[in-house]
This record gives sequence, structure tokens and C-alpha cells, in this order.
Amino acid sequence: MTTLPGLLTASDYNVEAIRKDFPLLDRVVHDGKKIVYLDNAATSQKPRQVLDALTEYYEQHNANVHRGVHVLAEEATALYEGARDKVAAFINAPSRDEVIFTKNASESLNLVANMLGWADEPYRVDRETEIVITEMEHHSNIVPWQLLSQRTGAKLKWFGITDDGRLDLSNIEEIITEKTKIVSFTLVSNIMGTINPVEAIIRRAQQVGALVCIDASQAAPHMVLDVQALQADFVAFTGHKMVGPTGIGVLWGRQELLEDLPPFLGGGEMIETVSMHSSTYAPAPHKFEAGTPPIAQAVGLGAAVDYLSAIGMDKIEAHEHAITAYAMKRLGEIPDLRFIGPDTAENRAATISFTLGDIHPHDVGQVLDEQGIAVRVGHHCARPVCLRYGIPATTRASFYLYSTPGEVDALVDGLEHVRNFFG
Amino acid sequence: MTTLPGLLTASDYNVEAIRKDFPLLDRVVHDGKKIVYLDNAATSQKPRQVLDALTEYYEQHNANVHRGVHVLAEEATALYEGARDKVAAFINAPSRDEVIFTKNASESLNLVANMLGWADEPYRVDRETEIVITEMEHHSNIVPWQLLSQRTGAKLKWFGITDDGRLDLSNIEEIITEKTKIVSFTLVSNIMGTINPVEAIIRRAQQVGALVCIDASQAAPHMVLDVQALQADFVAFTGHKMVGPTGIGVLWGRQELLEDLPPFLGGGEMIETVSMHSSTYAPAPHKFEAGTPPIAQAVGLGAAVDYLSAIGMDKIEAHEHAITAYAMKRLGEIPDLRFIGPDTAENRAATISFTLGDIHPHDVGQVLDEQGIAVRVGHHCARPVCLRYGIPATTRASFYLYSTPGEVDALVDGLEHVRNFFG
Amino acid sequence: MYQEVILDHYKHPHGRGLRDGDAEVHHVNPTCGDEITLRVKYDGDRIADISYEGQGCSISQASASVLNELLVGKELEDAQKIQAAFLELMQSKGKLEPDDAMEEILEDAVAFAGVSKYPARVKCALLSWMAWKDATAQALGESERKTA
Amino acid sequence: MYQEVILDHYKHPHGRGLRDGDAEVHHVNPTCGDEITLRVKYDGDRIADISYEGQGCSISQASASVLNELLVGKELEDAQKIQAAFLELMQSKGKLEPDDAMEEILEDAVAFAGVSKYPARVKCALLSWMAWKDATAQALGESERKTA
Ligand SMILES: Cc1ncc(COP(=O)(O)O)c(C=O)c1O
Ligand SMILES: Cc1ncc(COP(=O)(O)O)c(C=O)c1O
Repeated sequence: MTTLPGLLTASDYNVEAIRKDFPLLDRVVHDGKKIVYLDNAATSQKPRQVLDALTEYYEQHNANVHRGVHVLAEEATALYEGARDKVAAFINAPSRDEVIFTKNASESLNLVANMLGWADEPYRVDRETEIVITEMEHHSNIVPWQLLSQRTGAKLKWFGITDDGRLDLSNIEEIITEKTKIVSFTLVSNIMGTINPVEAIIRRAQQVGALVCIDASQAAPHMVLDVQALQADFVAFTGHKMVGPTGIGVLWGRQELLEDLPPFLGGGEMIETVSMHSSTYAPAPHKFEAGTPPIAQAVGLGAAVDYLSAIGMDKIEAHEHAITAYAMKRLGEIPDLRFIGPDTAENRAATISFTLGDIHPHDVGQVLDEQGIAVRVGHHCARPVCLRYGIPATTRASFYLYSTPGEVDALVDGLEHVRNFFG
Repeated sequence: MTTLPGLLTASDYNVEAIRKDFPLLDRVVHDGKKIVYLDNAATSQKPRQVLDALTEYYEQHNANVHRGVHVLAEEATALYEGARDKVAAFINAPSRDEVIFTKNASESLNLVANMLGWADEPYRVDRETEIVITEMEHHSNIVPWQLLSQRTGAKLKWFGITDDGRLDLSNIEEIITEKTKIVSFTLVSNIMGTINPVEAIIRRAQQVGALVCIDASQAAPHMVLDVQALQADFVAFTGHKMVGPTGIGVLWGRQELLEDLPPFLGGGEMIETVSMHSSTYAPAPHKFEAGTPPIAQAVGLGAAVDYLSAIGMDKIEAHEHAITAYAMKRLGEIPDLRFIGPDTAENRAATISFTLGDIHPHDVGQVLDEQGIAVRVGHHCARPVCLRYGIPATTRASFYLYSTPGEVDALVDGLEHVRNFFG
Repeated sequence: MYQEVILDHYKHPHGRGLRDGDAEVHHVNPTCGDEITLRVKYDGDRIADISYEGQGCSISQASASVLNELLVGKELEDAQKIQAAFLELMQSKGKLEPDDAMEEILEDAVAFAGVSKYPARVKCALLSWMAWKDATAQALGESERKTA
Repeated sequence: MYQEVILDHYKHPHGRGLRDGDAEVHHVNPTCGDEITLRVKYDGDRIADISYEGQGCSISQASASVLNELLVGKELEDAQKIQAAFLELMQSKGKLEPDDAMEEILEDAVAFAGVSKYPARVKCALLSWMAWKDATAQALGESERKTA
């Protein structure tokens, strides 16, 4: 398999060595079958380095942050704030103070929606204004905007999807207008793998003075993410999909915005001074981090970005691209298999959704599982995409830095078995 | 020291064996001083059993929950939902579906405030209605209500504090009135250790038909918590203070309320069905858990409540009470030491705040730290209490299940040293 | 879990299609998008017909077929006993070994015992049964709560 | 970190009390409740007086005393150099070993070198210096942003 086109050679990218860092990949299921984990778009596995960082934090340094003069409190604070530095560097943020830790990408996106709902002019979203999203968003980038729209009276609009799984920007001037306050869209579709054309959308948004929020949950784990190059106003992503722990997410936002916009959750840590009558708030990022933060999880995310950076996001991207191209080719040879989303490997990430004749995805997933192959089936929290294509669900295989051509082969063999079983 | 009044004997409560479960308690600081950790009200240390549960989750079962048919997804879901069962049993909840996982107590309290802010009648908080809190709340139970009051026009009222650190309920009929929609107060003060008289407040709230929210952040770790006996409508607490991981909190709420009240954060997991035009929501608790939850952290909290339950919350409470009584006695003998809060061990938890002459708490804390003794200094996120007593800050020592009389002695010796140093 | 019986019902469903009924319900399994529209027709207390249309996995389809086969023609009381037994089986987490008595009540439906080991699939198997319960409540004018 | 010099300034503060000034500021360290009210009086570009009142720990009190001792009587330009040097020292995380040149500029203030190892205390040491900077900006009519 080393002759795969585009696959980096072992000296450039030692996938076997990488796999050894991930204890779960040795897991054996269903009487002796080694797991083939192809559910990375749902969550990634964690390397030993991240687990060690968590354990070391708890065993050696655990304390609450920001409030103490004792040595543990200072160490914990330094580790927590050090993680912020690491994440800031990972996404090339102009300032560390622009990195807000949340519990997941969903909280990050709700945070943006609520900041704007409670903001003063010129940011305020109200009944005179419009919100723009797309039909290929994850529910976490749909429902917060539906709630905001219901609660403020703002109109919710969206871009449609073309037959081949791309954003339909043909009517961009009607969708994004002078009334648009915020455009929020995903950089990479979690169901179809589509990589969206950021520039065209940002250009139009800037023309009309709308803010732009990018959901990078499926991008941050897989490609070089440079918030300055993106030119967005907010970028959200989530730790557990990028070899980090559960319970930690990130919202990056432009400093002036974070200064001007109101807080969302109130409590300890986010205040400057409190009296019973009124309170003032700490500067960002703390203004948006109420209560004891996910300290260990931030430290774990710091270890995760260290891990990914040491390998190199460009190499991870190249590796995944080669795997994706190979998977598209082999899957494309299966009779009755229909891709939901782009049918080439260009401008798409390592997430592939498909249907298999009229075998229900639940059955596909179950029979694959019996063979030790973990894929996801369902609407993948992007039900409007299923509605768009008139299907109840898809089967989705998603790859990551540790995926191998051999795992693609296992998937293809598994699908053959599924076809015979229900044939 | 085994002759301490009220201290359980080693056969009933083997504190040395308990200490062995907590790796951090072996930590050595400042050139060879073994840590004396008396900052438990800020956060607790974690036993090996909890750390092992986290590692095992990540190494063996890690997957996203609720959405998959593969074996890992089913195991992860069973573990996550199993943690909900454990927490429900720990607080004697009538139903597991009343237990909502959040990221910390602050999120839990903000969740209640926002549910009520967006609710329909009869729960809706608006300009015609009133919110009641107390002067001894943690900022996390003040700021969410200030925000709600600002954003809805509702009036914020509060109970004051008596000179000896108790709630002043003398004007309860004027504070809680027919206009009151919600009364939110802490069961145990995180700065003074006061245990508040729940019954009197609940009785009055029920008279006027107000909902009651109890902040049990400082209670859940230290005493038997029975939400049915409490008779409140909501109870909030946080994992990291009860030997659990950071990044996990709990809101318990009465089932009918959770059914009737609107969601707060929107996204994956909390929906029933989504279209671009509108969405419907899952039944509680999922309605209130948007996005990938803190899965590993919930599992860790499950292990934490297992750990605490195996020892017995009643025994932990008795142990802490004996330590507190001893500490109050010994601290009371120090000249110039003034307790902030009740000066007896009755109806108070193992958290003791004090001032030491006019030596600033920062200096007290720093000099104690140099001796390896970790206490907290400052306003402890309860600045109104400091304002009430006309002091800028306190020094706070807080004990837990692993605290020993020897640690009390170390504190007392340390304070003598502080007095000499600045004397 | 894919017993021959299940695959058979899946490939050759009984009584599929929507026919005249006293009440119609539409149930959805939000986690996987399985859907069913189901109508019941009563003749007094006797189930005259259960007709349905839906999309979903083999388990949900086969289960609807088995439901039709088992319940049509039965008295309501007997049908409820069957439904209760099926529910018990599905909630058994694979720990209930169907005995002869159970087999007598559940007939083909005992084939679903294996499904009960898979929490994510239990809902698929129960979808049509819950829909039937709901439709029955409506048809007979009771005001039971929806238990989706 | 508690050098003799620091304890001395703490116990016997220089120039404490509020006197006449061209501008007054009130700064707070929200993490610990340290507070200072500080006034500056300028005589052209010369600092005629820095008067203050506040509550706080030994570090913040001693630092205000040192500030007064060092800056009163200086030309603004020289004072700013001293302030910059003190800021650099405090942000050095204990890694800057004050040399003779620095000692010449900072005099007693070099005693705070040890404090720079303690992030939580750096703000205490800087409180009065930031207040002075702010008050100076106000007094001289500049519109610098508050850097609390
Ligand atoms: C009484 C009380 N309420 C609420 C909180 C907030 O908990 P968390 O910081 O975990 O959100 C705390 C602790 O910080 C507390 O002591
Ligand atoms: C594109 C996209 N956005 C948002 C999310 C939400 O992330 P989380 O569930 O961690 O909040 C996900 C993943 O679930 C996703 O794939």
C-alpha cells in the first residue's frame, strides 16, 4: 500500500508510529476483532501524551486558577493560561486574549449568538436585521440562530446546497444584504466533507458590514487553521475532535469585538468587581469564562495542539488527502453506492457520506460493527442535508491522522459483506 | 490526636488510608515541604479511582455518545448515562431524567436564570416580578441574577447577613412576596461556612408560589444531599469540589419544570428534529445538554460519587465536623484572629474565614505558602460579604475528607510564624 | 441480532401500506430518522386492521410487520398483553432468555431478543409498537401521553 | 520575597495620605481587593508630589511608598524611565538579576525582584505605579488608556 498516490513515505509521516501513541486503536471488539475506527468526525481518539498531561495535572498541580497565592494555584494558573498561549499560536491568533475557553463548539456558537442578541448597536441583532447560515450546518450552528431569531425577531436566511454537495452561492447578493448582521457557516461540512469557499462569503459580508462566524469544528483537527488569513470575526472549534479531551471548546474572536460585546454567562472569574447592586466585568477572555473553567481539559487541549503541531498540520492534511482520494476511488467502485456530497477528493476533507442501495444506514453500520468497523450512521446532526437529498440518513466514514489504506480496504470489504447479507 | 472530641476512630474512618488514594497529597513544595492542602472550598483533590476512570474511559471506550450503533459508541453512552444514574442516586433524585450535566455550577445557575427569563407564564421573570438572593452568595449566584434583572426588568432583592455570619431572615415577609418568582440561595456559604436554614425559606417561598433554587456547590461534597428532602425546585453543584474532574457540573430540576421550561443552549444532542425552518427539542435532560457533553468528566464524576458513597457521606460529615470544631478552638486561641462568619462549629461546614490583626490576607497566605500550607486569600468570589464586614479580604482555610488534626496544628503554627514575621 | 425471521419480515413485510383507520399517528426516532405513519381500525374491541407506511432500518421495518401479523384480529386486551411482553423483552438488555411461555405469546417477535442488547436499536424495534399504542389511545378516545 | 527593605517601607510608608493634586485616580486589583487612591501634583514637568491612601498587602503598600520616595522631585522623563525599568523587572518572572545599572535607576525598588516570581503578586506591586501613570496622563491632559 505504500505506492498509494500522494501518501507520504514512512520517513515523512510514520503512521504506524503515530498509531502506537493511541491506546484505543489497540482495542479489540466482538471476540477478537481489532477495531477499525472510522468515526473521527464524531470524535477523535486521544494520544498517550494528552492522557499523561491530564494525569500529571491532577496528580501534581491541581488547584483552582486565578485566585490563589499558593504554589499549586500558581502552577495551575500557569498551566491553564499556558494552554491558552498554545491554542493562540496554533490558530495564529494576533493575541492570546482573543482565545476563550468554552465546554465545546456548541457553547462557542451559542456564545456568539447571545453576545449579538444582547449587544448594543452597531452589533445588535433585532427585528430589523437578518442572520445568514447555510443548509449544510451542524445543528449546533443552526439551533442557536433559530433561537436568536425567535427571541429577537431577526430573520433567518440560508444558502442552499447544490446537487454535488457544494454551497450554492449563486444568489449571494440576495442572501447577504445590508440588513445582514451576522453570517455563520461551517468551514468543513461534518456530513459531506465539503470545504467551503470562505473568501467569497467573507468578501460579500465585508461589503455589507456583516460579522462572520466560522464553525471550524471539522477544520481545526485536519488542516492548518490561521484565523488571520481567514479574516473572520469569530472562529469556533471543539477539543475532542482534535485529539484533545471532551469538555473543552474554543471561541476565537477579534479583540475589539470581545471588548465591545456583552458577557453571556455570569459568575466567578468573569467579574472585575461585584456588589449586590451591580458588577463590572473583567477584560476578555475572562469576561466570557464564568465559573471554574475546564482547567484540566484546557491543559489537555494544550497537549493536543502540541502533539498535532509536532507532526505538522500540513503533513496531517496531506496524509488525510491521500487516504480520502483512495477511499473515494475504492468506494466509487461499489455498485449501488451513492456519495452524498462531492464525488471527488478536491476541496473536501476526510469525511465521506454515502448510501448503499436501499439498505438502511443503520443496518450498514450494524453489520460493519459486527466486523469491528466503527462508522457513524444517521443524520450526523445535519438533518437538513438529509432532507435536501431526500434520504433519512447516511453512512459516514471519517478518517484522521492515524488512518491507513488498510482501514479503507477493511471498510470496502465490510461493505461487500453488508451487500451480500441484505442482498 | 486520636483523642479529638468527635473524631471517628481509625476503624470507622481511616483517614490515613483515604489520604493514600490522593496522589497530590504527597506533593512536596518549596524545597522539601510536604503540602498541607487547606484550599478545598476552591477545589478538591482527586483520588486515584477517579483518575483511573478517566484514563480507562479514554483508552478503552472513547466515542461520541447517543448517536452511534458501533460498540464504542454504545459503551460510551452506557458509561455517560450510567454516570447520570449514579449522580441521581447520590442526591436521591426521584428520576434520573432530572439530572442535567453542565460544565460547572456557574453554568447550572445561569441555566436556571435563562430558563426563567425565556419561559412562558407562570414561570416567566419580567418587569412585574422579583428575584430574591442573599448577600452571602458566591458571585456565580449573584451575577446571573443581576444579568437577568437587567435584561428583563425584574427587581433583584436579597437577604442580609447578621454580625455573626447568619442569614438575616427577620424581614422575610418583605423580601419574599407575591411578586417573587424565584428565590436562589446557597446551602453552605463558601466564604463563612454557614449552613443556611433551608426550611424557613422554602416554606415562605411555597406560600407565595415562588420557585426555589439551591446552590449546593459547598454542600454536595461534604454532607448527605437529598433533593427530595430539601423540597427545592432546582439544585446546582459542581464536580471539581467533590473529588471529581474539572469541567463537569450538575443541575437537578423537578421533572415538570424541566418539561415546561424552554431550552437555553441550542445545538446537537438537545433536539428531537431539525429543519431549517424550525426545530423541536428532546425531552429533559437532553433538552438542556447542547453539543457533545463532557463525557469523560461525567464518567469521572460518577467514579467520584462512588468513591464518596463507599466511604459514606455521613462519616465524611462527622469527620469534617470534628476537624472544624478542633480548628475553631485552636484558631480562636490566636490573639488578633477574628472569625468572619459563625464563631462556633454548629451549623457550619468545614470552611473557616478569618482576619489576623491588620496583616493583609495576601501576606498571610504568602507566608503560609512558604511553609507549604495552601490556603486561599481574597474575597473568595463573595465580595459582598467582605463589603458587609468592611474588610478587603479574608484568609480562608477549608477542610475535606482527607484533612487531619495535624494539618490544623500546622496551620496554627504557620499563623504564629506569620504574626512574628509581620509583628 | 439479524435472525432469519427478522430478515424475512424485512424483505416481505406484512400488511404494509396505508388503509382506512380510526386514528393515524406519525412517530419519529430522532436519533436515526426512522419514521412511521400508522393507522388502526377497531371493530369494537377487536383490532380490525393496522396499516402503516414508513422508512427505516430492517429492525424497525420487520418489527412493524411482526406487529401487524401478531395483533390484527386480536382483542385489545390480548394485544396489550403481547405489547407488554414485547416491551419487557426489548428492555431486558439481552438478559432475558425467552422461554416457551413467552414464545407462545410473542411468536415471531421473540426473534428480537438479540436486538435488546443494542440500546441504540431498541428504539427502532419499539417504534411501531409505540405508534400502535398511541394510535389505539386516540382511536379509543383515551388521553394517554405520548411515549415516543 | 519579603526583603527587609519591603517590610521597612510597609511598616513606615513614605508620603502616605492624600494631599492637594492636579489629578486623582482610584485603582483596584479585583483579584485581591487591593485599592489605592492616588493624586499627582506637577510643577511643570517636575513631579511636585504623589500622595496616596489605600488598603492592601505589604507588597502593594511598600510599592506605593517606594514609588513616592523614588519619583517625587523627578522630571517626568526620568520618572518614566524608572517606571519602565520597574515594569520590566516585575514582568521578568524572576529571571532578571538586577545589575548595578538597574540598581542605580531603581534604588530601593530592586528589592521587588523576588516578587516577580509570583504572578499573583506582581499586580500588587504594580498597582500604585499604574495608578501614577494613569494620574499623570490625566494631569497632563493626555488620553492614554487605563491599563489596570
Ligand atoms: C457556593 C458556590 N457556588 C458556586 C460556585 C461556582 O462553582 P464553579 O466555579 O465550579 O462554577 C462555587 C465555587 O466556586 C461556590 O463555592
Ligand atoms: C461542524 C460541526 N460543528 C459543531 C459541532 C459541535 O461540536 P460539539 O459537539 O463538540 O459542541 C460539530 C460536532 O459535533 C461539528 O461537526
